[in-house]
Amino acid sequence: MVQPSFSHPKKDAPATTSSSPTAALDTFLDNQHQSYFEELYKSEAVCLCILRLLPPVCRQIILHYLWAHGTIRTTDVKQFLQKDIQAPLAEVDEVVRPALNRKILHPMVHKKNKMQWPLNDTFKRGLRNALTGLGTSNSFGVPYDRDPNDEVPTEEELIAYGEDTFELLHDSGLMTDPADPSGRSPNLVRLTITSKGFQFLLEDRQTQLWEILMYYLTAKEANSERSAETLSMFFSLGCMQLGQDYSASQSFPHAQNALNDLAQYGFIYKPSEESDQFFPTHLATALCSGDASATQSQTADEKRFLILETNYKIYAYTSNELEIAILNLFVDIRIRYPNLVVGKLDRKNVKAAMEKGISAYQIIAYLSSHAHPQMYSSPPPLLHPTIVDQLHLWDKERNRLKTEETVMFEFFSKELYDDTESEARANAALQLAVPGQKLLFIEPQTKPAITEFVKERQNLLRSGL
Amino acid sequence: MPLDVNYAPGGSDEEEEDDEDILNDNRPGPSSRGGKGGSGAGGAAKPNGKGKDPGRHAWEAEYKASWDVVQEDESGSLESAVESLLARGRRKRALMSETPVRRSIIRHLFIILDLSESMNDKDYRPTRFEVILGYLRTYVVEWFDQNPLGQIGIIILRDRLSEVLVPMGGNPQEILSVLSDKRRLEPSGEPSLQNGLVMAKGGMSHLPSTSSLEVLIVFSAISTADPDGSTTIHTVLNDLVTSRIRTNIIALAGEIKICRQISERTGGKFGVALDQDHLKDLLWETIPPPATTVSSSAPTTMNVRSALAAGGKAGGGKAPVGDLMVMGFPIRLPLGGETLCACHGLLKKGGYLCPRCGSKLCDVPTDCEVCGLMVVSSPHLARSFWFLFPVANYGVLGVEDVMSVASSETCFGCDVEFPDVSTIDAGVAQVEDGVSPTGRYRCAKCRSDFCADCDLYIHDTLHTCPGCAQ
Amino acid sequence: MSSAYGDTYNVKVTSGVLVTCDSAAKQILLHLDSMREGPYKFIIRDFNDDTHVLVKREYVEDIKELLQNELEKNTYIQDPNL
Amino acid sequence: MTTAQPTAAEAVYPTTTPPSVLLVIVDIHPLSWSLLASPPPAPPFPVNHAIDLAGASPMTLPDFVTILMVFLNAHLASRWGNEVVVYGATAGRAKLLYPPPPSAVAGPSKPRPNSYRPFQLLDSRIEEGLREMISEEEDRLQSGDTAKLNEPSAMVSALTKALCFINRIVPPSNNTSDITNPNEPLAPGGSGPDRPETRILVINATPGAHVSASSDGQTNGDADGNASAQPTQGNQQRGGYVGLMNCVFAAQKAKVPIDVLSLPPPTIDASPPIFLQQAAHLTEGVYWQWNGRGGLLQYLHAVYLPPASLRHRPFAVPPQDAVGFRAACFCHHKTLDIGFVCSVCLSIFCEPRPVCLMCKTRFPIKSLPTLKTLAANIQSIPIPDTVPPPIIPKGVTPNGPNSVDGTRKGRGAGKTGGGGGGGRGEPIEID
Repeated sequence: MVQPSFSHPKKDAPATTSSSPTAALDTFLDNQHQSYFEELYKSEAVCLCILRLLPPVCRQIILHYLWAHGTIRTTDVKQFLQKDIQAPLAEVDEVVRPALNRKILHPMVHKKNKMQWPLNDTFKRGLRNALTGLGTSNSFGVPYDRDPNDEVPTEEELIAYGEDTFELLHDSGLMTDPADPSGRSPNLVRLTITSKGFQFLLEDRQTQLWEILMYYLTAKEANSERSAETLSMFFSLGCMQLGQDYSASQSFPHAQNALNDLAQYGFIYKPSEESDQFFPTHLATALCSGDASATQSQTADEKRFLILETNYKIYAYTSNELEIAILNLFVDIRIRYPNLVVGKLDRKNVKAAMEKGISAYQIIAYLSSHAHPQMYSSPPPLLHPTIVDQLHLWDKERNRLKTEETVMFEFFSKELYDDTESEARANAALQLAVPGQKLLFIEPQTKPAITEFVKERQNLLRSGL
Repeated sequence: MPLDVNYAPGGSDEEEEDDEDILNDNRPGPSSRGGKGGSGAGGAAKPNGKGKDPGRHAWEAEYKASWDVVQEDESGSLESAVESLLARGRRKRALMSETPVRRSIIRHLFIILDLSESMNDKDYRPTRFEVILGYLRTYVVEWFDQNPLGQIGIIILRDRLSEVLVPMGGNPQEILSVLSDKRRLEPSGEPSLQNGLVMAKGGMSHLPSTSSLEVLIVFSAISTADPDGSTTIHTVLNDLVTSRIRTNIIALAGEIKICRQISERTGGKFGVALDQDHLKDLLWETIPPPATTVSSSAPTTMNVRSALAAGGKAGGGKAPVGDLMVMGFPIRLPLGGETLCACHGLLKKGGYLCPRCGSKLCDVPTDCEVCGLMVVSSPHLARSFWFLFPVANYGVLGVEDVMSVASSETCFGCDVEFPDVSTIDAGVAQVEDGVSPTGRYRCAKCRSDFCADCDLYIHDTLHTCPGCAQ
Repeated sequence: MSSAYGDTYNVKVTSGVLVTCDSAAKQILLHLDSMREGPYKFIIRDFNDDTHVLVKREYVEDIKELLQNELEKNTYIQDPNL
Repeated sequence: MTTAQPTAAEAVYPTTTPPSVLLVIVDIHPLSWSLLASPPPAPPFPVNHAIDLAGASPMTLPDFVTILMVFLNAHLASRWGNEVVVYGATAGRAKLLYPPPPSAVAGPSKPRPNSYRPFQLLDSRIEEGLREMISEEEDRLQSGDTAKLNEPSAMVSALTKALCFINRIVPPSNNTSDITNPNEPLAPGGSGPDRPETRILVINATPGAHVSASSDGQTNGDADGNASAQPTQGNQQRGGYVGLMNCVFAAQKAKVPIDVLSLPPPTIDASPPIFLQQAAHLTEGVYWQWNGRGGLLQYLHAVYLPPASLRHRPFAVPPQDAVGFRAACFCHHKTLDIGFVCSVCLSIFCEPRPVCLMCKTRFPIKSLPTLKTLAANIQSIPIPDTVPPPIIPKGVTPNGPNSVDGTRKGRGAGKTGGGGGGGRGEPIEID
């Protein structure tokens, strides 16, 4: 049996996190009910950002029907998508599904023998106002009327400020040094990252931002109805301009403390704690941009510093503490120069990292996303297959055994065995059947039902004798 | 007038008037400044150290070391080197004549492909055969793009025989399909140049000599195995000259005297490809219709293709005579209903309506099946208008020109901001080699300024000056 | 093999933990089990299916531990200061 | 083109589209807009009651610009990286309106809390730019320099500027990359997927004229000596038919679709601008003529909003019209079906002439009479109707065989027809 090569994982390999950077937001919004959206859609900025986050086909349909007075009829959508009239409703429904999830369209309704989706009025009004600028909710940020001679931070300064505070958050929040609980003097070598932290670090910058925001939203505002207010504040920040200052009190009358919290995360910069003036940083303004590079302050090639050789040696041209700490997890770092770290991928360290819950896929994803341009010059695949396979083998090595609770039934009569086996298979109670020795292994929770069945069969067979 | 040109590069008499300059980019073969009797004034005084293609092998360059070809300016950037390469392109165009050279558009070309053993040589990655095939495929597409009314046929030479692979035809798809199945094109044996030429001449005999007949030979062997007997290669050459078939030869191996003689006597070009880029340049040089001047040695002949429009036989006469042909511009039917087409009798959607008899044709350009009118879609003709109305080259503005007359500070084409004139230090300010330090190029007619990119784009692709066109 | 009840329709029921593993690991388990005696044996029932074995519930963690150590023993460790 | 039927239940639609740059060329020729402002009454349209109800709605430039602004805002709103470039084309002149030239007089105004900043910048700048252009028109009128005024709007100049702009922001990927080493490794971070896709939308308001080709082409048949001095109608020519064709080929090379919205409804302009129609057809753009009955915003969103990557698959595109591949003759700028072509330089003439205007070739004398007789009996055939007429529901009597949306009146202009070109005749009765 040819051992499938690990480098191209089988279909059921755990899909890496869904590719869209706003995964956290989508999961949060998917289970919100109608009234929450009504509240959200009062602000035009939210309508604009939600429209942008829709897939292109669905977005085009919404824009297409935005200015039409009538409701969206399924026959029209079929014609627009060049589907023939008899195409099953499911196909069309599936295309419009994202809009239904966001309550932009009300569920399908049957009127005058036509199936149609009425458009949500608040969303319709919000989007129309956003496009024409006739809204009244000041959702695009009220500019702060400062006297002209105040010095204004330039965009670079804002970006730098946003980066430093976000970086700080990285180091403090996610990494703990067991020997130094106070975190004052983290010893580099012992700095370990929690497994959740490693997963978090792997994602691109935008996904991280949304995860932090969603974590903040669910933690702080779980119960109060102001969570809609805070969420629309996030979207308004997304629509603001870098380098333009806004007045906090007028833009977000109800979400003041949430705004101050964001200051610590580096989303906005306030000259002084209680001043009403604030500047959104590049982290905020590129929130719903959809392309990761906008929020990436490190240029792409700064992130590409890893060279992996076929003899498991790793050369990392970096001096970034965080990256070295990550490497420290699964690489046996041997030599450290001012801008270069040399180490080896060896079984002990990789197994240790795997104990912490870091999977082979994550390590491979990390190595390939940080590969040095030099690695691209060799013919693909990027990482050498032997190393990728070895990583998978080490991962497989850890769970050689699969253990499950069971109840063993040992039979002596073929006939009874067969009946019980078919019965157990019928209601999916059967874990394993060994016909040779007439053994059946049954899920423990179905034991009473099966024993009951066996007893009844026994009486039957015995009476029939 | 056979030119006895000895092989020594740079020694050919034709370039005496240039100052003796070893560095002259003297690849054997057509000098970059246009073909025979060609256009353009004598070479302007060539500043030595002219930028050479960086792609050339070191041993190619003459004894002058190549490291001083690409200099870094004081700021360490290669910017100026790239700029000088651009300027070379611009100067090359400046030397091309501005007057619309009359080119004959209806061209018939036979490609004679040498499929001898030598085609399997490995000096071009992976083999010469693969490289040539690849280039020919794009060549055919590009050729039809520039000569929509032309026709191409393919002859192959192998095992001392020549065989017509594709008869002369106007459909590029047919030619491409033949060029792509390698099984039929296995190189083997020796080539026979004479047989190939005889077959090409035969293939073109039915065409009245009023159209521009051409042959392109891709030759890779260094010998030719010709049949003995009364007709020798020289008699075939004389026939070619009388029937005015212009022969371009591109040799992959080395210069063969007979090849150079054939090409020069029939008014074609002969070139030996030194590396793949040079091979591609030579091929692409034969794409534009051959430039013909009124008094050129091989007068162009006019073609009357459609029987109906057959005017009088092309009189000799000093001035080349063209002919006025009746052409119809069809109407392209909407894709709504399906109707019978006149050329195949099939039920088809769309199609073209002949403007005179209203019968439906499948594709254009063809002769209408019913009334014989030559039906051509106007964009086909329009494709070759650009060299009827060439855009004049733009004048280069020096610092003082910009200072004196009020000029706009954004480019008229792409509205990009020009560099501020005051910041340009005097050192670079002089206009040399066609590069304007102020980055401004002015059109003589509409006096609007353009940046370097727009200047190149307008002259290479757009062929229309935004200022002059309203 | 007749059952205690005397007729062939009797059924013997035992509960435990079904361990699924590749054949090599199973052999290691059998070897480990044979080295222990009496109450410390953890295999309840072995049947001639070479990827499953039934073991006592309380020994499951120990089995995993034992297997890992056994694997560690015969793994080539490159000498560290290479 | 067969409509691609997505077979699999979940048709695989693109999940992301590259950022798209929309270049808009607005025709603000004062004469054309005065025609549009007072359109003739719309003919009855019995087939579709809803359309019949909507009478002809006058469309002035300010109304149209507001509609255009909302449409451009929708384009900007649909994706983060989308951009808009606006050119104004008036008689004899074309100018870039947005993005503003660096020396724009009014700096960007204070951000308004209720409008998305990019929208506000775009809209205010378009308004400003149009006012500037209109005021320049006015003082050109006062100063009496009306030489260029009755020329058609400088569509070709605007197109060339747009193509130069595209050439700057999206340098052509050298698709003539060496074919022999196709597998050069894609550089990391090669911006393949997010290379912006561009398209040009031409909004034409000039009725009837085959745009910018049939102006008062003064014919100067002076075959002066060797064409050193460019014949005057040469530059005219370069601006007209030849210029437009050169732009079309450049757009084809850069894979930029040219969409055309022809505003003058059939009631004003029976014959569509043929060369814009050809341009749209050759560059796989969309050509569509407004039926003059309002609903422009909805039409713009429906027809022109989807970017090129979403057209044909999955979104429907208005059916292709019957495109007349006519040419304009070099001597009178008349569009003609059958012409006489010089075999040397392929220049087109409407009647046989002894010497070619462009390349001075003398044609054989004997062939002239035969060509002249031939030219005499050329009848240009009418263009058939575009879409087979909709099945007329029972009970509604169509008035006349050719009452399809907006009647197409006018006999096909015969060969002697003056300017204004071949109109649309009755559809061919293919029974």
